[in-house]
This record gives sequence, structure tokens and C-alpha cells, in this order.
Amino acid sequence: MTLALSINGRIRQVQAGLSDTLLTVLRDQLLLTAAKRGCNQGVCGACTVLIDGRPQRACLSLAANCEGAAITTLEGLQRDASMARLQKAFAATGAVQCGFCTPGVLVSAHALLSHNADPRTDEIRAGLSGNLCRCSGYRKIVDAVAEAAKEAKP
Amino acid sequence: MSATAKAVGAALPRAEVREKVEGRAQYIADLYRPGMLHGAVLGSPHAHARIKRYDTSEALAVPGVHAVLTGDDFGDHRMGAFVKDEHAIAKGKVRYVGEPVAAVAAETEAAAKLAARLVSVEYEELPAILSPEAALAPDAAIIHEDVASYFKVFDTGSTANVCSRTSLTEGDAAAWDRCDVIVEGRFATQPQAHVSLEPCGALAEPDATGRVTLWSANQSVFRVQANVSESLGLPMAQLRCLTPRVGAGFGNKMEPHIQPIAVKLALATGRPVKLILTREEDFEIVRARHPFKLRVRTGALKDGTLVAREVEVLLDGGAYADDSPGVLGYSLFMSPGPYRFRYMKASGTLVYTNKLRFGAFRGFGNPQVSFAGEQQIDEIAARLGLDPLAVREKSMLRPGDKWFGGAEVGSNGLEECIARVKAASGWAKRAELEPSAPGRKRAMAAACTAHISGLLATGAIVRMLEDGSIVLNTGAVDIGQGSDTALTQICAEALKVPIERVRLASPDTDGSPYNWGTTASRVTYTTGRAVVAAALEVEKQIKQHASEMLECDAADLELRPGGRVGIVGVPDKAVSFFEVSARAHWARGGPIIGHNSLVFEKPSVDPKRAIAVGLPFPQIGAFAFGALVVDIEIDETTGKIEVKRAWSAADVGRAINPLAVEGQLEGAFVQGMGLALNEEMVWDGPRLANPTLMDYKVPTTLDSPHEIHSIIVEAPEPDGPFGAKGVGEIGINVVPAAIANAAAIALGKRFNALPLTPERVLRAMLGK
Amino acid sequence: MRIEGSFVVAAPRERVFAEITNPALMAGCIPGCEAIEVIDPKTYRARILVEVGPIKARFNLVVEVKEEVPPERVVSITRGEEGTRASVISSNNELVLAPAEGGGTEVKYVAEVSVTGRLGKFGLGMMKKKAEALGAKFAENFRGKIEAAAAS
Amino acid sequence: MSVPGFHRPKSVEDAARLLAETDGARCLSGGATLVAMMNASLAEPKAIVSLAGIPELAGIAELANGGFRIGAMTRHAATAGDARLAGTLAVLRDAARQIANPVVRNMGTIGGSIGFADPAADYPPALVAANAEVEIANAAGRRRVAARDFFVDWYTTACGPGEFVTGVYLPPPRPGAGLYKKLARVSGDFAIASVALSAAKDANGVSIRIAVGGCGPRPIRADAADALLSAKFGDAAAAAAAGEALAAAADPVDDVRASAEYRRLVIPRLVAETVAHARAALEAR
Repeated sequence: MTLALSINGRIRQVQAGLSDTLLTVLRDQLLLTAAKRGCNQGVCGACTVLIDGRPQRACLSLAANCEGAAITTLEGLQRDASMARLQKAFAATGAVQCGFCTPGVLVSAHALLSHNADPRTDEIRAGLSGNLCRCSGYRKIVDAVAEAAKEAKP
Repeated sequence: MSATAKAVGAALPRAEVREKVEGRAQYIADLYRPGMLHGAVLGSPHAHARIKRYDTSEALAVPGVHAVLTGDDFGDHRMGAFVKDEHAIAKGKVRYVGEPVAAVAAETEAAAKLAARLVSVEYEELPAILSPEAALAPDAAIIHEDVASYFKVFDTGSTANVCSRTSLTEGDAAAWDRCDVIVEGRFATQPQAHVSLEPCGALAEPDATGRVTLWSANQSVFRVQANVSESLGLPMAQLRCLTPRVGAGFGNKMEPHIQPIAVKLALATGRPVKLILTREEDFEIVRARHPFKLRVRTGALKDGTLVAREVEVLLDGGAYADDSPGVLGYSLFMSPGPYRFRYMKASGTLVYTNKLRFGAFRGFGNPQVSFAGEQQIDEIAARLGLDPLAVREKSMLRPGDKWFGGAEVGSNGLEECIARVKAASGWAKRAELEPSAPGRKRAMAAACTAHISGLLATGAIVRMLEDGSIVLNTGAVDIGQGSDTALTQICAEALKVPIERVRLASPDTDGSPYNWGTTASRVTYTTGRAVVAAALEVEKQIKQHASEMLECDAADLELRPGGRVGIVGVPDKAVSFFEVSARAHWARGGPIIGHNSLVFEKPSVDPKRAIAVGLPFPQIGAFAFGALVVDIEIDETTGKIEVKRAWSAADVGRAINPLAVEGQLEGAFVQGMGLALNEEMVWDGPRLANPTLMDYKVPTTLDSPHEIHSIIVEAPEPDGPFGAKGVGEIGINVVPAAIANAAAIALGKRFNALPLTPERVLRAMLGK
Repeated sequence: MRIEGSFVVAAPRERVFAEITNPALMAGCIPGCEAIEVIDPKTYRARILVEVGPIKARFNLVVEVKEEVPPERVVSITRGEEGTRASVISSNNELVLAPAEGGGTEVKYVAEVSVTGRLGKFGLGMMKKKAEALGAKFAENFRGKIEAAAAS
Repeated sequence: MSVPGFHRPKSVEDAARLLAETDGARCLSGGATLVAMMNASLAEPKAIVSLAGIPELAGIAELANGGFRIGAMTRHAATAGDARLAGTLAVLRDAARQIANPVVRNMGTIGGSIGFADPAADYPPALVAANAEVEIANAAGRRRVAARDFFVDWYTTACGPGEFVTGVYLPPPRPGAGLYKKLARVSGDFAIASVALSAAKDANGVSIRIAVGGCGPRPIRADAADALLSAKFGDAAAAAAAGEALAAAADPVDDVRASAEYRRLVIPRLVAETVAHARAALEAR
């Protein structure tokens, strides 16, 4: 059944059945593979995307339920200044190891900074508590978000 | 990076970080091929049963199904790192719940999964063996009836349900008589799941001649090639194994998972087949950290000098040997810890059970034996009223000492590691630590460790292209630990070129030199040495050309930063790598290629010093050292432990990339904290009861301390690349032991079993 | 997954034994039992609907009586699957009837249940909790039927 | 042109009718629970009735009597962030804040969460402590059930077939304190055990409501516990007795999070700690 979804600012036609999730449609049909499938149960956070500006789990969002919503994936944030600062800081502080969690963490961090421009360390840790990372021990990820926030200050 | 900046020692971003932060990095699940089919497997419902017959008719009737394979479609070929005891799919018998019994390839994933469920299998159930003790019972059912006939790479002593046994003894047992204090205890650790964030998967594509190209989540393209060819009875040359980006491994992708089945499905259908495990299948089918049962005795003089230790371990190996014999042997090899003992005896038995195979997991047995050994040193210190770190400093291995069994220790920075963590943590004033709130108990404790970096074979090829830039090819898979970047830095440093002038070729069994694998903290040291040696060959060829171009003796030449070679002391007499390479390509000598192959050759044991029985690896070494201090708090209401701060120092010989070294120490600490405090795979009878991330929980940002201070100590390893040793595992080894030591100080109670859940701690506090 | 429980019925053991091996009566007591069919004196086929929250699972089961020692013991094995073999269930069951004071009978039941497939992976925790509730419901229905019949 | 079987009715009545008439239809609110079960093939609905298109189900509205109506589609993040839920109602905000993690709190809804009724979830005990009522709709109309009666058994509520939660009614906040103490293995996990407490303080003393989560088929409460705490709030012995009463009323199970025995052991200790924190909060006012 064809469905029109607004993804990264463009209307994309996708095929979706009742149980197809946004994650499956993004990855298998639109080949937007930044959002990753780590658990398909909404726990790991590797599939985090923005839906109407709020970070949500693509694996727990039915494609059929996303009609009319504005969906933004990491691929759609390449020209976003705040995301550019995050990417630069993640690279510089060693916050990326295997990189499988990175897209989800970046989307959550981007959303965090969009409503709290200068978060304390504990606020960053709370904001990212829904994104699992098994490689880094989180410390450099949290430092990178703080670094990106500092960079944004005029 | 400017031409003059150093490569080795620079905290450079990862070579591949751009694609990772832009979401363009491609992992196995992100690969799509034209005409690709999807695979799925059916797991065994029984822990131990004979397979009587299959009925695939219902499965074949599912629309879109191209192939349904069962054990009958696979030859009687077996694979296994130490004992060749494993088919590519269950054949004749199932040995753990979830073991793949049938596999399907179909147009869609849904059709494949439905068809896999519809394969009906008739079983004859056998008694399930669910513990090592049950496996050793005289009348126990035998899991591998023909274990005696399996090919084994060392003298395993396999018999009945015993997969292997190992023992290592050094010194004179009479040392026990000289001990003023002896502590003894039984300890138990729990199965831990790797939870690499990327589930295992593979994509196999046959060509017209039946040769298969196989991408998969792996830690060694050469182990994939060996395991797939052995288990399918294919010549290795018929397989080309490649690697996409890998979403972490920690050991669970070192040996095979779904690759052999994916290749067989591709051959059966003549189509590319992609098979990605669900998170739940990854928990149930692949492998996990060995639960250990230990009996340990440690004796010391009244001044705290360590004298003797005996360690006896019993390992649940699960249904197949996999890396277990290695884990058994290595845990015994590391069981003294980094200390001098006059008498040391370590022995152990590995048994088969009807659970999923237990295998390699960061630390490879060291965390398990350290959980016992490092607590006993604290117990001795407490009994003698001595500072636990002082007791360790008194008996620690010193430069020039040999390891247990006689292995040579190149460099040893343990003393500095202990000094640095003591200073950074305010160890001397640890008694003054105040709880952060009423109703809490606070304590600081420590533990020390060592780990190896050198074993087995590797190689490197360094090619200079026409324009003088460099392509490095090592066959080492970067599973996220940063080896691509570190090896590139080593090569750039060796040839004094900016790092951007060196490109690393992705591992490919067709073109890369052999590399045993990304495991045992070995790649920086073992492969790094091959890179330095290969670069040296390139340097020789460059200087040969330059001596002819500049009409001088090659010995008078030096490499200069930025890709130039010139006469020592004559700044303007130089030529660029570009000019040298052009000459080599078009006029003299031919293209410049440097190659080196090596295997780690230092013996693990000196027969004159120690008696070894069933040691699974004759040549390992290159020791790194570490010291850890933790500051914890215990909530007296619930028994819940919170780690507030940690200081983890490691002697890594030379930090090729300090950012990556810190990342390994911090990541290992938090993964070790999960092992210490709450991670546990729980069985409900024969079934894994928590094979989902809803029920198996790993630490989040809010469970991990922000203050994890990683401290780099550098005691250069004589033959290490620029002095470097390994760092991948050392940061996890003593996290459970240090936390248990801190809990013992806070509560005056010793914890002999992991994990230290609120329940276990509260019971101990209340004496329940 | 081990499910066990016991309850007392105000009726003599012989009576309870007769009823417990009477499929028609059992059909009415087992919660969610939609149909029971006798294949032979030792084998029954049953269809049971289990609802746990939003999960609906319709099991097609075959119950094989392995051992019958009137009036005290029945050992049986249940095999079955659910939907297109979405879950496979097997369980070894034992019912023991012991005389209770006052002429009643204590019914003790133990089932070692193994569930694989979708319910085994995800629903194990929920299934275990629901199973205990099912056991209690069975006891209530069974006691009601026996004591009602005894009273009339 | 939506997906066949996917309905997005505009009114509660349309939704109720659809649910009643469509075979194998299931209600979709935030999706945090239902879609997770669909991904695990635990739920395979033939039709889905999304409540996202029904305006009255969204948002938190202040009522004439000073209480509040939380629409079933209100996301945890909104409940966690609504400062009007103060005094005794703060127990609900404190609970919403500790559900899962920030991203899931953007998705999960109060209607979906309490409809699924996992007794280890954070809302059930909090709603009982807040003395809330749950509004249920069906094709015939709506009814209200007290929270303490809404949660019946494991994953079983007062909702019958074809019925769904449309909202939660909260009494007017009374000056005092409300807090939710959650013991879990790691952040974001379901509770091993939790204590929800609301303490109203006025001229003639203190009135306490307390409920325990994660330790039985539904939130555990005991009139004796409320009475004991209200009578001698702040008295350690009373708090201990209340804790014992709640532990006795509990019916915990062994699961992968903890043993039943540990839950019984920790309930009185958690209750005592929660009462102490509540007393400190009251005194601070």
C-alpha cells in the first residue's frame, strides 16, 4: 500500500503494511541507513530519529502512523549548524569508536541542545540516558556534547 | 596535520570518523545487493536431543521461498578453534536451545522467518546437562559422543563431557609451610553477554563459478574464511571474505556465527543471501563470557610478602569448544596476577553442557580469576592491618622478572601505574571519604592486573603508489577499537609522512596478508611490529633509489618529514618520494613494495621452571600492566552500589593514539562495571530467560560515573612498534575485583559471587 | 518454567481422581479451554486460548497420560504449538492427590513447562506470572464443579 | 490513502465503534508498548485504531474543581514537565520523570502505559497514591473507575473488550508533598520495587496515601498503612509498621530483576526512606 511520508524535507513514496515500522521503511526502501537496528524493542537508541522535531524510536513508530509527520534522520541534518558542531566535537574528543550508536546519539544530542543550549554534565547524561553505547564508557560522548555547546556560544 | 607533526603519540581523530558522524558508515545490515534474498534460521526447542527426521514440505510451500536447508544438506565437516567439534548447522543432534536446526532463503525476511518456523523436526529428547557438575556426574549423558575422534590443535585430554583440562605449576609446594597467613575461598562468576550494539550478520554472494564473496560482522576475515571452509568442506580459495564497518565485537565476532549458513544458502540458491540475527537470536545463538567456579588459596608472610597461591577452576564451556580451551588456559596463565610467588599452581577443567557455547569476551578469563585473586590480596592486607596497595607493591613483578611459567616480560611499568593511581585518587586519605548523603556507606579500594599483547601470526604490506603516497594493507579488522587509525599512524611515523598520505586497505582474504584476528589486545603490538618492519623495507628501497639519484651512499641518507629523503647534514640535497616512485615505476627497480610476516615466537613456558599440561598456546607474551582504584557508595536502604569515581592506569608501552587508549580504558571500565553490578544471563531450565534488552540490562549514561580518569603509563616494549603494547582488555580485568574490595571495606563483608546486585549486597549487610 | 500449586477439595480422593481424568469436566475447568477431544483413553487433544495483556495465543495441544495410579497420581506430557508454530510448548505434568483432614483431598500439581518461539523469547516473564494465575483459576473452577456436584 | 486496517478516527465514539466492530483491532496510542510487541510478533493486530487524531485525548486540562484531566494521549514528557501537578500531585510528575528514558518519554502515553498495566510500570502506584480515577470509553459511553480498582491483575485492567482509556482524572492538588522512589537495576529499567506517596498537610494534620509498585499483580496498598502514617507521620515506628503492612499485602514474584524474597525485604526499608524524605519535604515548606 503506497504511503507518502515527509522525510528530510521531501515527500517520499513508500510501501507499507500495517506492521511495517518507520525504521524498516527508512532502511530497506529509502536506503537511509544512518538509523540502525540494535534491538527493535526501543531500548538501545541506535534508531533514534526526529519526528516533528522530537527524538523518537524509529523502530517503535509504525510507518502508517507517520503520515503527516515531519521525519528527520541524521542524513537530513548534514547542513545543520548545531549538528556540524556536534560532529566536529565527536571527532575531536574520541567520542566515536565502532560508530554503530553514533547516529542515534547525535540525533538525541542535537535535540537536547535545541532546547537546552548550555546543559550541565548531569543534564547531558540524563538527556542521553536513552542511547546505549558499549564501547566508549560515555565519558567522551558527554564531553563532546559539552564541547559543541561551548562552541555555539557567541 | 602539518608535515612535521608527529603521527605516533598524536591524539588524532579516527581515520573513518567523518563517515561515522555523517551516518554514512556501512555495517553488514546496511549492505544491499541486486537480486538479494533474505535468510532466517529455526532454533532448536530442545537443549539435548537426537534429530530423527525433517519435514520441509510446509516450509517449501511458503510463497517466495528459494531454499530450505537442514543438517542433511550439510556434509559431515567440523570446525573449531581448538577442537573441531562443530558443524555449520545442527546435524544428527541438537546441543542447546536456539541452536540453528534449519535455514531458509526467501524473497522477503518475513517469508524466510515464517518458512523457517514451518520446518518440522522430529526429535528424540535426551537428558539436558545444564551445569558443569551435572556434566561430570558418572552417569551423565554424553554431549559429544565422538569427542575422542575430533581433530584437536593441542593435547586437550578430552574425555566424556570434559572438553579440555590444563595445569601449570612453578616452584616448590613446601612454600606453604612458610606462610604466616593463608586465605582460602570459593568464588563464582556469572555468564555475561557482549551486547555489541550491532547484532551478528552476514551477506554471501556466489559468482558463476561457485566462488563466494562473504561480507560479515567479524573480528578476523581469516578466521571467517577458515571456519566457513572447514565447516562446509570448501577449499579456502573458493571463499573471499571481506568486512564492512563492524559495530563492536568484544569477542563475540572472533569465531563464526551465521557465516557458514549464509554461504550455504547462497550456494544453494545461486543468489546473494543476507542473514541478520535479531537481538534475541544474537543473545541465544552466538556466544557469551564463561561463568567460572573457582577455589583459590593465597598465602603470605606477616609483612605482607606474597608466598604461594593455588587456583582451581571449573568452566562451563557450553555446547561447543569454540575458544573455551584458550580461555581456560589463559585464565590459569594469568591467575597469579602481576606478582612474584615462590609457589604457584593453577589447574582447571572445561566441560561441555547443553547451553550456548561460551567463548572469547574481553579479558578472556582474566576478569574471572582476578575477581578471586585480587580479593584475596585485600583479605590478607586486612588481616595483617596493611595498606592493600603496599602489599601489592611489596610483591609486584619488577622489571627483569619473568611471568608465571617463565615467559619473558619485556617492559614493566606496574610500579608507576600504582603510584599514579594512588596520587590521582588521594589514596592516602581514603579513610576520610565522606558519604554524599545519610544512609550511605562509602569506600575506596584497588586492584592490579596484567595482560598480554603478543600472540600468533600477522603480516603487513606497504606499497608506495606512483605519486609517492602509501597504501598499507594488514588484514586486521577494526571493530571500533581504532586499529585502522593506530596502524596508519605507525606507518606514517615509520616513513615520516603526514598521516593523510597513508591509506589503509580494508581487510580482504584475496589481497591482505594473513592476520589471526582482532582479539587478545594484540593488533597494535603484533600487527604494528609487521607494519614497522614492512615500512623499513620500503625505506631501504627508497634509499637505494635516492643513493643512485643523489649519487651518494645509501647509509648517508635520512628520511625527512613530509615524504622526502636527503643526505644527512646537507639540507638541500634531497628528493621527494614522488620522484623516487616515478623512477621506480618508469625507469629502475620496479614499484616499491615492503612486506613483513611474523608470528609471536617467545615461549609461554620455560620447561626448566614450570610444568605445563594441556597448555593451549605455546607462544604468548608482551605484557601490559594496569592498576585501578574505585570510589563507591552503597545505599544502605537497598544495598545498591554506585560507582562515583575511578582511576584506571595502564602501562601501554607507548600510546600510539592517546584518545583511543583512553577510550579503551573508559569503555572497558563501564563494561566491567556491568559485569560487576548487574549484568547476568539467566537460565530458566534449559532456556535463556532474558534474551532481550528489556530483560538483560547494560549500564547507561546515568549508571556510569563521569569521573573515569584514564592514566597512560609508557614503559616502552623493546620490540613493540615504537614501544607500544596492547590496551584493549586490560581496563576490564579487575573492575569487579576492585568494586568487591571496596564493598568489603564499606560493609566488612566479602563477596564471593557476581554480580553484586542490590539483593546480594543487602542480604550480606543484614546477614540474611 | 516451573509451575506448581496445591488446593484442597471437599470430596474424597476416589471422586476427585475420577473427575480429574474426565476430559469433559476438565474442559470446563481449564481457563481458556475451547475444545477437548478424546483420541484414546490415554490421549486427548485440546485447544486453549491464553490471553496475557494484548497477547492472544491459541494453543493446539496433545495431552498424553503417561502414568495413572488411582486414586493418587497422574503423570502426563503436553505437546503443542500455537498459530503457524509461532510458539512451541511442551510440559511434563504431575498431579498428586493426597487425603486432607476432614475427608477432603489435597490436589498438588507440578508442571515443568518449556515454551520456545515468540512467547518463549519475549513473553516468558509474563507467561510465568499468567500461568500462576491460570493455576489458581483452574483450582477455583475445579473445586466449584466437584463441590457443587457433591452437594446436589 | 492510508494503509488498509489503519484507522485514525476523529472522535472517541468513532474509535470505540471501530474497536467494537473490527475483528482483531487494537488501540494504538504512543506505540512504545504495542509496537514493541508487534516487532516481537507477540501482538499481530488485523486492524489498528490510532487515537492520535482525537483532540480531546491530548493535553492536561485544569478542571473547575481545581483538579486535572490528563488526556490518554498525553506523553510522559508532558506529564513530567507540568508544574501545575504540584503538592500531593507531584507524585505523578516524579513518577513520569523516571519512566524509561527521555526519548521513550517523548513517545509513551499515560493511556497506553496504564492500559498495558505492567505492575512494575511507574504510573500504577503513582495514580493510586494520587487518588486518581481512570476514564474508560466504549461504544455505549464512558465510565470512571478509581485507580485502585482499575488495575486488576498482571496486564489486566477494568477495561473490557472493545474498551480503552480516554483519560485520568486527578483530585485538586492539596498542599503537601508527593514523591515516587524507584529501585531499578539500571536507569530506564522497570522497577524492582517502587514506593509512591502523597502527603497532604493542613491545619488539622497530615493525610497520607501510599502504594507500592513492582511487588504484585497490581499496585499494593493497605488502609492500615495509610492510617498509621497519617496518624503519626514522622514517627519511625509508625513508618516501620506501615512498611510491614505493605510487605504483608504484597505478592511479589521471582523474575530476572530480583527475587520475591528480596522485594519483601526491601519494601519496608523503601517505605521508611520515602516517608523520611516526604517529612523533610513537608518541613521544608
